[in-house]
Amino acid sequence: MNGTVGGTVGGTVGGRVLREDAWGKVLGQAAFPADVRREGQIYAVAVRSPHAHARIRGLKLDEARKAEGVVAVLTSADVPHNGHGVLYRDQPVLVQDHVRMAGDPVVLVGAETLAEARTAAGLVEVDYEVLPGLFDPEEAMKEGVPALHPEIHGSTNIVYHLPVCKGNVAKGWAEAEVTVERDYQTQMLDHAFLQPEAVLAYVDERGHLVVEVATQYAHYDRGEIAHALGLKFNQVRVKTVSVGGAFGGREDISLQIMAALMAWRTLRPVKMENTREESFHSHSKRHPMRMHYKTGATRAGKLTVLEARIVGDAGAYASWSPNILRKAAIHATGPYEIPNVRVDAYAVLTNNPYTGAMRGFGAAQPVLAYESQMDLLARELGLSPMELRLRNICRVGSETATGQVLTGSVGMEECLKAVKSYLGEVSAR
Amino acid sequence: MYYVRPETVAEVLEAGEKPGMLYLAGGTDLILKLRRQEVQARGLVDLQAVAELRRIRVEGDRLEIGAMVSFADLLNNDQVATEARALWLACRSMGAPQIRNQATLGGNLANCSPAADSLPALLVLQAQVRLLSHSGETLVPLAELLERTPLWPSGTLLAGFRLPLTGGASGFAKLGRRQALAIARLSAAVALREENGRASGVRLAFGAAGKRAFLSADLAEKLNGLVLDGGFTEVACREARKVISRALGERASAPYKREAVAGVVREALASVEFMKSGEGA
Amino acid sequence: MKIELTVNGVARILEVEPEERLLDVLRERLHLTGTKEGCGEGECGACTVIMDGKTVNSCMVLAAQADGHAVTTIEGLGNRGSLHPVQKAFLEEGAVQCGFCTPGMVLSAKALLDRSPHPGKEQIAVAMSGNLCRCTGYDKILRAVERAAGEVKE
Amino acid sequence: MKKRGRGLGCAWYGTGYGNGFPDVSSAFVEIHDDGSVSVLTGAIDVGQGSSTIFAQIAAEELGIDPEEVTVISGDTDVTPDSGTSAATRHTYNTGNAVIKAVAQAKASLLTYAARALHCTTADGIELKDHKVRVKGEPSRSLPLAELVSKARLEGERFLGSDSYTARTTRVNPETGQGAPYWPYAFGSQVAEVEVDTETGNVQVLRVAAAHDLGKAINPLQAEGQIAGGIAQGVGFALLEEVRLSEGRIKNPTFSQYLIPTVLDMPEIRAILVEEPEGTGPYDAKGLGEPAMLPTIAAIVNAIDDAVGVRITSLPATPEKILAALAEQSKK
Repeated sequence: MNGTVGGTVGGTVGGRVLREDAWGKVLGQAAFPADVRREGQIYAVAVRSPHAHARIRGLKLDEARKAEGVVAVLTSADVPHNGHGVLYRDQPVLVQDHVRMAGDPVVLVGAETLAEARTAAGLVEVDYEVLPGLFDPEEAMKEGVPALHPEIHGSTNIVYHLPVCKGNVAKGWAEAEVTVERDYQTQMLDHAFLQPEAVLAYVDERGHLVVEVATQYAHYDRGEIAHALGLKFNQVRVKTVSVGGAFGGREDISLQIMAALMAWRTLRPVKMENTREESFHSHSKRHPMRMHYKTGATRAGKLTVLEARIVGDAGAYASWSPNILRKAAIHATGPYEIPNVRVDAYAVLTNNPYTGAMRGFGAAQPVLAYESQMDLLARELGLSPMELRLRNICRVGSETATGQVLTGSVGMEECLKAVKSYLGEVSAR
Repeated sequence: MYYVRPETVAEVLEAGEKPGMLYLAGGTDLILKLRRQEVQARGLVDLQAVAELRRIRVEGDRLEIGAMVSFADLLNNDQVATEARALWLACRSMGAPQIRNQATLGGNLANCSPAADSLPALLVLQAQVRLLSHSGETLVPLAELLERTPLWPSGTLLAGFRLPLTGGASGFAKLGRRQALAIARLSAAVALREENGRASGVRLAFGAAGKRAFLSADLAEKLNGLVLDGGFTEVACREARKVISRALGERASAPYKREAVAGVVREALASVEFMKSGEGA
Repeated sequence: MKIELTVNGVARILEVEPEERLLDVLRERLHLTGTKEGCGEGECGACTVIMDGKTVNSCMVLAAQADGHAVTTIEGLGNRGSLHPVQKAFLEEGAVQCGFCTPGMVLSAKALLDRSPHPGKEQIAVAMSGNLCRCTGYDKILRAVERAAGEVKE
Repeated sequence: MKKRGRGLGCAWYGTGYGNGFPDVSSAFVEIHDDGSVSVLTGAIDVGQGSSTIFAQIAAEELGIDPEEVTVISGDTDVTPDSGTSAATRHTYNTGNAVIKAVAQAKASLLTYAARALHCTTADGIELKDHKVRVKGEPSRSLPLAELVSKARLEGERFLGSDSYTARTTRVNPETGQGAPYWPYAFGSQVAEVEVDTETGNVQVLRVAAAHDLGKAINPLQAEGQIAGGIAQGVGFALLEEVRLSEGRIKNPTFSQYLIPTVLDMPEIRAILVEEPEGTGPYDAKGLGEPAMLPTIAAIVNAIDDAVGVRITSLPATPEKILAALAEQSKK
C-alpha cells in the first residue's frame, strides 16, 4: 500500500480506521454489478405491466421471438416455482395472470445485445384486462372489498394488525390535564441508491448457477433463486460485488431470479441492468403511513396516556410489511415512558407499488407524530420542548409500552444534554 | 443517423438544409430527447467547431454572444458579470457545473422550455436574436421571437444574441425545489435605472409562468417613475402577484405561484447591485 | 463513424454509432467501468468525466461530440503507488461509503482544483453540486476536497 | 421575509430483527502462519463499512492491525450466513459473532502459547502489538508470527466458527407485550432552519446530532452514518415523494424525484454518545438507521419555531407551508 496515505488514527477499536475498499472506489476499480462481464454474455430485459391491476388475457410473443438477436423469450410457464418474498412467497417471478401493481414483470426477453433485447421487448404484446384498483389503504381495509391475495390472507387486505396495550387508557385520560390530538401523514419514498439494480448470472464449469449481484443478503437471494428454479442450495452461488447503496431497497428480490432463470434456460451468461426508471418501478418503497395520535399529560408535564392508530400502505405484496408495522407500533410512544398506551397498527395491501424495508423500518414514520405531539404539548404546558422531554424520557429501568424493562445502555438523556446548547434562545417558545 | 461537424456558417447552413437534420449545440436537452424518442433526426449538425458561434465580445455599445457560448463561459466572463448581471445570475442558477460546461445559450433558446433559465434575463436585457439563413441575417428582438411558433423556419441557424450595453442594472432570481440541479418553478428577471431617486427603464420578465418566458409591460408601466424606496419593492411584489395570476389562470400551480412570486421578485430586486444595501431591498 | 480522441492520455481511434453516448463507449468499448451510470439524464453526476479540462456528464455527450477532444476518466488519475491528492484526501477523510458516486466526485474535485487551486468553502460546494450522493450526506466529501486543496497548495 | 427557527427531535430504535425471530450471525476465522487473519462472514458491506468494523474487532482481539485482517463477505459458496445487512444489526450481531469465532481460534493459540512460554495457564497469556506475552511479565514474549508458524509446523491449526444470536422475545399478538428488541439506540438532533414566508422554501442551516451508539468502534464511519442519515432526513422532511396516479409512479426519474444535493445540506455537528452496552462488542450497539430519524422531527419542529405553523403531512413542501401560513393569518 501507499505509505503516504495517513493511516489509522487512535487504537484499533475506537480508531479512525480507513476502510480498505475505499482504495478500489477512489481508483475506479471497485466492480459494481453493471461493471462485471463475462464472455458471450447476453442481455435480458423485463416487460413490465403499465397497469396497477389487471388480468392477463393473452401474450403475443411471435414478433419478439423473431426479432434480431433474440435468444429466448420467457414467461411464467418457464418458472418452475413462480414465487418469492421475504415473509410470504406472494410475488411472482413473472406474472401468470394477475397483475397486482404497475411494474410487475410479465415477460423476459433475452438477446445478444441490450439494444436488441429492448427492441424485442417492445414487440411483446400483452393483452391486459384492466381491473379497478385499490389505491387507498383506508378503502382497502374495509370489509367486502376484493382481497388481493385471498390464497394467503383470506378475504382481507389487512396483512397485519398489532395492538399494543399497556396500563389503563381510561385511567390515563382521567389523569390527563392537557390533551393534544392530531392526524399525521408520511409519504411514499424511494431509496434512491445511486446504483441501479444490475446482475450477471451464468452457469459455471461445475454446472452451478452463479449470480453476481449487489444485495443486502446473499444467502436469502440464494434460497429464493434455488426455490424458484427447483435447485439445491449448493447448486446456486450468490456472489456479492460492490453494493452501490441499499438502505433497505435491496432486501427483496429484484432481477436476481429473472437473470438466473434466463441463464439456466439458455446456458449463456446473462446481464440485466435496470435503468433508473426501471429501478423506480421494480424495488420496494417506504410505507406511507397515516397516524392518528392523541396524547395526554398532567400540568406538571408528565405523560399519562397515548392512543394511536397507524395505517401503513403495504402496496401489492407483503414484503416486510408485518414486521414494519409491528416496529411502528412498538416505537409509537417515542423514547418516553407512558404508563397507559393503546396503539393499533395495520398493514394493508393495495395496488400501489409494494412497500418494504427502508432505513428506519417503520420506526421512522412515527417520529413525525410523536415528536410533533411533544412540541405541541410543551407549548400547551408552557414548558420548553427540552424540559418536557427530560421529564418523560426513558432511562435505565424504564418500562416501554410493550412492558420491556430497559436494563442496559439507555443514552437518551445524554443525547439530549449533548444538543441542548444548540437549541439556544430561539426555541424558548 | 449521421453526424457532421462543419467549421463555417456556410457549411452549417448547407448541411442544415437536408431534410431531417437537426443542429446540435451542447446537447444536454437534445440528446435526452433523441434517446427518449421525443425527437427524431436523420442526422445531427454539430455546431461546436464553428469558432464565430463561440465568441463573447463587445462591439461598440453592444455585447455579442455567440449561440454556442456555454453557461460556464458566460459565468467566467467579467463583462457579462457586470454589464448583464441578470444573465450572469441566471447562468449561475442553471443546473450544475457539468451541465453549465456543456449547455449553451443558443441551446437554451432553441429548446425553449417554459422554465428556460436564461430567457427572462435575456428579455429584460433587451436581447436581439441573430438568425441566419440562406437569405441572409435577420435580427429579431427576443420578445418578438418568443411569440412565434415555431421560433424560426427549419434550416435557420440561431447565430447569437446582441445585448445593448445601456449601463442599466439588472438582477435575477429563481425559485427551485432545491439549491442545485433544480428546474425553475418560477423565475424573475429585472432591469432598471435610477434617475433622481426614481426608477426608470424598468423591465420585468418571468419564466416558468406559462408556456414561454415573457416581459410584463403592465409591471413596467406601474413601476416606472416610482420612488426607489422601501415601497418600490412592495409595489413590485404586489403587482407581480396580479401578473402571475393572470398568466397562469386556472393552472394547478397558480395558487402557489401567485403567492410565491412576491418572494422571487423581492429576491430579484435585491440582487440588483444598487438595490442591495438601499431601502429598495 | 470513426472518431479519434485521447482517453487518459492515450490516443484512441474508434468506430462508433453517431447516437452512441460517450459513457457507453468508455464503459462498453474501452472497459473503463469506473465511469458509472446512475440516472442517464445528467442529474446524478456518477458518469462525470473531464473533457478538455471541464467536467461533463458522459451520459449526455455523444461519442461523436468527443471526437478530437481529450477525456480523463477516474482510471486516468492515479494508481495505488501514486494517488492523486483528491483520491488520497477522499481516503483519509472517510469520504467514501458505497463508492458509486466517488469517481464522479473525485473528478469534479480535480477539475475544480486544476482551475482554482485555492477554492473557498462555497466554491467547493458549488463545484460538487452536480454530483449526488445518497450515503455520506456530503460532509466528509467537502472536507476531503478542502484537504486536497490544502495539499495541492503545498 | 426569511425567518429562522430551531427545533428538537428525539428518536429511539430497537436494533435487530426483533420479535423473537432468530437473529443469528455467523463467522469463520483462520489465523495464518504470519499472524494475519481471514474472517469469513455472510454480512455484506453495502457501503456502511461493516467489513472495516469486523477487521477492527478481529485485530483488537488478536493484537494485530486491521490491515492484517481480510474480511471476505457475502459469497454463499464461501461464507456462512450472517443475516441481512439491515436493522442496524451487523456491528452488534455480526460483530459479536466475529468476537466469538476469533475467541475459538484464539483459545487454541493461547493454549499452545502457554506451553511455549512456560506459563501455567492460557489465561495468563495475552496478544498485544503482534506479540504473544505473559501477562504481568511482558519481557516473556514471542512474536505472534513466529509462534503461529512454529505451531502450524507442529500440526496446530487456529480456526474458529461461531454464531451469535440477539436476545428478544415475541410480542403477544393480542396485547403487544414482550421484549421485542435488544439493544435500543437513541438519538437527539437540533435543526436550525430558515423559512421564506413568501415562497415557503425551507433551507436547513445547521443540524447538531447526538447519537448513543454504545461505543464508536470507528468514529470516522460513525460520523459518516450521521451525516448520511441527516441527508436522508432532510429529503424525507422537505423534498422527496413518490407520486402516484392510479398506482403508477409519476416521477420515476432523478429529475423528478429530488434528493438533496450538497447545497441543500446543513452544516453538521455530529456528537457520539457512548453509553456502554455490556452485551455488545466492545459495548457497541448500532447507528445506521437511527441517524436519520430525529432529523425529520427536528426540521418540522424548527419550521414551527420559525413561522408558527405545524406541518403534519410530509414532505413539508413550499405549497403546504404557504397554505398553512395563509390559514394562520386568517385566524
